[in-house]
Amino acid sequence: MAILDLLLLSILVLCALAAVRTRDLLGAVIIYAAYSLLMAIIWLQLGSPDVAITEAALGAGVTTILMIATISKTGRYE
Amino acid sequence: MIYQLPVLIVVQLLLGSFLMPIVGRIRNQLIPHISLFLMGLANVFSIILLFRVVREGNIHYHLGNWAPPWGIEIVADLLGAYMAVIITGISFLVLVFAWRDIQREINYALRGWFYTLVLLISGAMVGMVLTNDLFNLYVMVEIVSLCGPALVAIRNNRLAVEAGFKYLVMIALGSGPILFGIALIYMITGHLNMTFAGQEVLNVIHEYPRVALLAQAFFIVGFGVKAALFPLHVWLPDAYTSAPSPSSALLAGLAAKVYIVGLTRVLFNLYGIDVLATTPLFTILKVMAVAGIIMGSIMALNQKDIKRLVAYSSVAQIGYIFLGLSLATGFSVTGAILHILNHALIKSMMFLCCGVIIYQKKTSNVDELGGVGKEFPITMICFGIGAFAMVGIPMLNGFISKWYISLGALEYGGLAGLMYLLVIIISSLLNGLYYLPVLIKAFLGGDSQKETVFDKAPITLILPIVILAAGIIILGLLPFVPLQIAADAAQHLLGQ
Amino acid sequence: MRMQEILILKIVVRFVIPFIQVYGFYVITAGHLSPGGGFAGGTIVAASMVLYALTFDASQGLEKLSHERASLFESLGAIWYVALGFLGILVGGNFLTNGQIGIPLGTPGYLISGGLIPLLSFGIGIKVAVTVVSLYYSLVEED
Amino acid sequence: MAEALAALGQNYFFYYALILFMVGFYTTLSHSNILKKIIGINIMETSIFLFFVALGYVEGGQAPIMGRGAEGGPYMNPLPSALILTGIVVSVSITAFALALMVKLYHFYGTLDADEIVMLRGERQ
Repeated sequence: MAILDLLLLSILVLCALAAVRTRDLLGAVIIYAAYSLLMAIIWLQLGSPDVAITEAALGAGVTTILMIATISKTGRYE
Repeated sequence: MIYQLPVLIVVQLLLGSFLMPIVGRIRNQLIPHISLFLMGLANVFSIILLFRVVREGNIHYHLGNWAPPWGIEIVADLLGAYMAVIITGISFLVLVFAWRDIQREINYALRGWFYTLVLLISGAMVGMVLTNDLFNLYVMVEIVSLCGPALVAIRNNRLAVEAGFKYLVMIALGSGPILFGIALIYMITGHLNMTFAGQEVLNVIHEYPRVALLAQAFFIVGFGVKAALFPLHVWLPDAYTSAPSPSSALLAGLAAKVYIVGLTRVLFNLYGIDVLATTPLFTILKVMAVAGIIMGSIMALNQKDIKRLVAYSSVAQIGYIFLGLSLATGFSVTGAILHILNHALIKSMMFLCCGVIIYQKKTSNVDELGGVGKEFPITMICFGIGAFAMVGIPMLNGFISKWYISLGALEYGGLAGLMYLLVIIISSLLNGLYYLPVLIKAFLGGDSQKETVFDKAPITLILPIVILAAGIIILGLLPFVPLQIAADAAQHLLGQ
Repeated sequence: MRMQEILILKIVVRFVIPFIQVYGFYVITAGHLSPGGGFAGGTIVAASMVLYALTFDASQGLEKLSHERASLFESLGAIWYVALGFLGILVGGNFLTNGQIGIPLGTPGYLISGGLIPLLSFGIGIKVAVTVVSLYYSLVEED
Repeated sequence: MAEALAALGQNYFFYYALILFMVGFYTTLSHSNILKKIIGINIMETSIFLFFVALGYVEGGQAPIMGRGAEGGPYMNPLPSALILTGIVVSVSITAFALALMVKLYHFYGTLDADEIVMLRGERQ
């Protein structure tokens, strides 16, 4: 399992860096949603399904919805 | 019934804040009345609680009958009950002031929310000073932190929204380290209850000295950002300047202080004074506090906006409180706890005075305030009392706490103690330097033909200011009761 | 082509929304038995309503849940929680006392168990669902 | 050295959490775009949650869910997950509030660049 964990964590860090570096804000938000989903999977691995389901609903769901709503009102590019 | 008081104060304020939108649907005009009533009730309750705690000792309250270390424990000790009285009392006066003032400063649609936020923030502040559970502390800190920017941005103009956003980002940056610190403490001790974790820290600190140190650093940075400790204060001037005056009074007078109380509790309860004295962080805290005292005063010197001037002086005064705490002698901690009360009174009063001036003159530029002392004598006399108390003129309350912090510096001893004393004296002079021009301009400047008229401001604006000014004078002449409480609380913190 | 004109999307969304909502309510009511609870379930219910507003029109969604009604429900959810907490004080215990207040504790593992906890998650679920939806509306609203 | 490597092998969650914390903190401080700042705050907070949840991890344990009838065996520590639920709620409220303020800022200043906003603010004062 350690290898899977390490792989997930590495992709997680890559996602975080990509979300931060991307110039396209919409892209950044989508990458952030992927980051949240990965985080939810990691939490499932760590034996807290409670946190995982909440993160999947909130981090990947609501935060993304609200961010995209904000982008639709403001600008898409930096 | 008295046993239930600690939780009752918090819950009734939170309940009140949730009730306000419903009340607003039924009858909008009822919102100020009901929130004033709830706040007054909370104030009465906290005074009863303080009496009870002084007479018979701490109240330990277990939420949901779950005994610690598993359940959440609320402990009403001297420091907590004392802070609860300050918080509810000043919030009550601010609400009285807000009755008329926010009609000028806040849009009609947002007025109900102001009361919701004030009730919520005071409930959370009381919860924060009473709780003995680390994670509960974090939740309360977050509620206060979220209400703060909201109280700034509620003015809904470009400056306020920008200041509120900056405030929010800084404060969110502060909450990360706090949570990290709690996680580290939980990692090494396995407890979240501060009493139990504190006992455990002493056992494990030799095993994990670096983790304990890291947690301490995280706590200082996190709470320091929120309390505007000097190099981390960058959000403060804009936030306090662009907020509506009642919000500034509440944030400067209370919110900054409860974070300091939170930090005090965490540091002193978890580590104890013996451990703290051996780590280098107290030295860093002292340096930051001294820098804040000097730099805050210097930056206040050339401010043209009266609210900005008062805001920068806050940075210096928060430095005093931190200095008193980090010297960690009996006198200095007493002085710091007393200064929390005194500065809360003075700073809220001065922001409310600024509010009256802005209400009447519609300007906050110091240069345009020539002769306001003749137009609004009561307001400006109160402002002068506040300024003199801040400088530390004897017979006013600011003097007592500065005196005690200075005594603490002497007790600390050595060359360093003398240097801290020197810093306090220099900063008092600087305080005089930036307040006096305002007062001189207000009372002697302007056109001399202007007749003296009495303040035409509504009574609800003047009354809270006069009460606070009276408090400043009374506590300056008869400081015995709060002094005794502060001394006992300090002794308890230092574990003597 | 604007999103509001896609027929397939509209029909599929109409079909999907009830399932999402049922799942949301399941997560709320089974919060004390399985992962989830008031917060996650409330969010899932809210997501279904946001989906409705996205596919059809925000104004159509606003008709169903105006800001006043939303703030009413938000307050009611929070007050429900606090009132249940007060029950503990009324029976002589502490705030949020669970066992003694007369709600049956039931057998662990079955739906009716846990005393206060399902009731509390119900209040949280309502509050969260309404709050998230009204947040969405207040963000996309033209002013 | 070998000990350090062994410790690293056991605690890799903590190290990754620290890396993510730094990424988030640095982004929030240094990036001028407001939405990126908000994403940075979120990354920072999730990293702490990861750290907290990893604290409750028990080797070979099962998820702390009580089924019908008692089951033996080690469980994960449920306390961190219970706390993190609250933490996630707080972080989402911060995000939502920051986004609402961001829309307001765009309305008032017409840009999402924090540096530009500070400049515009300075001009008006």
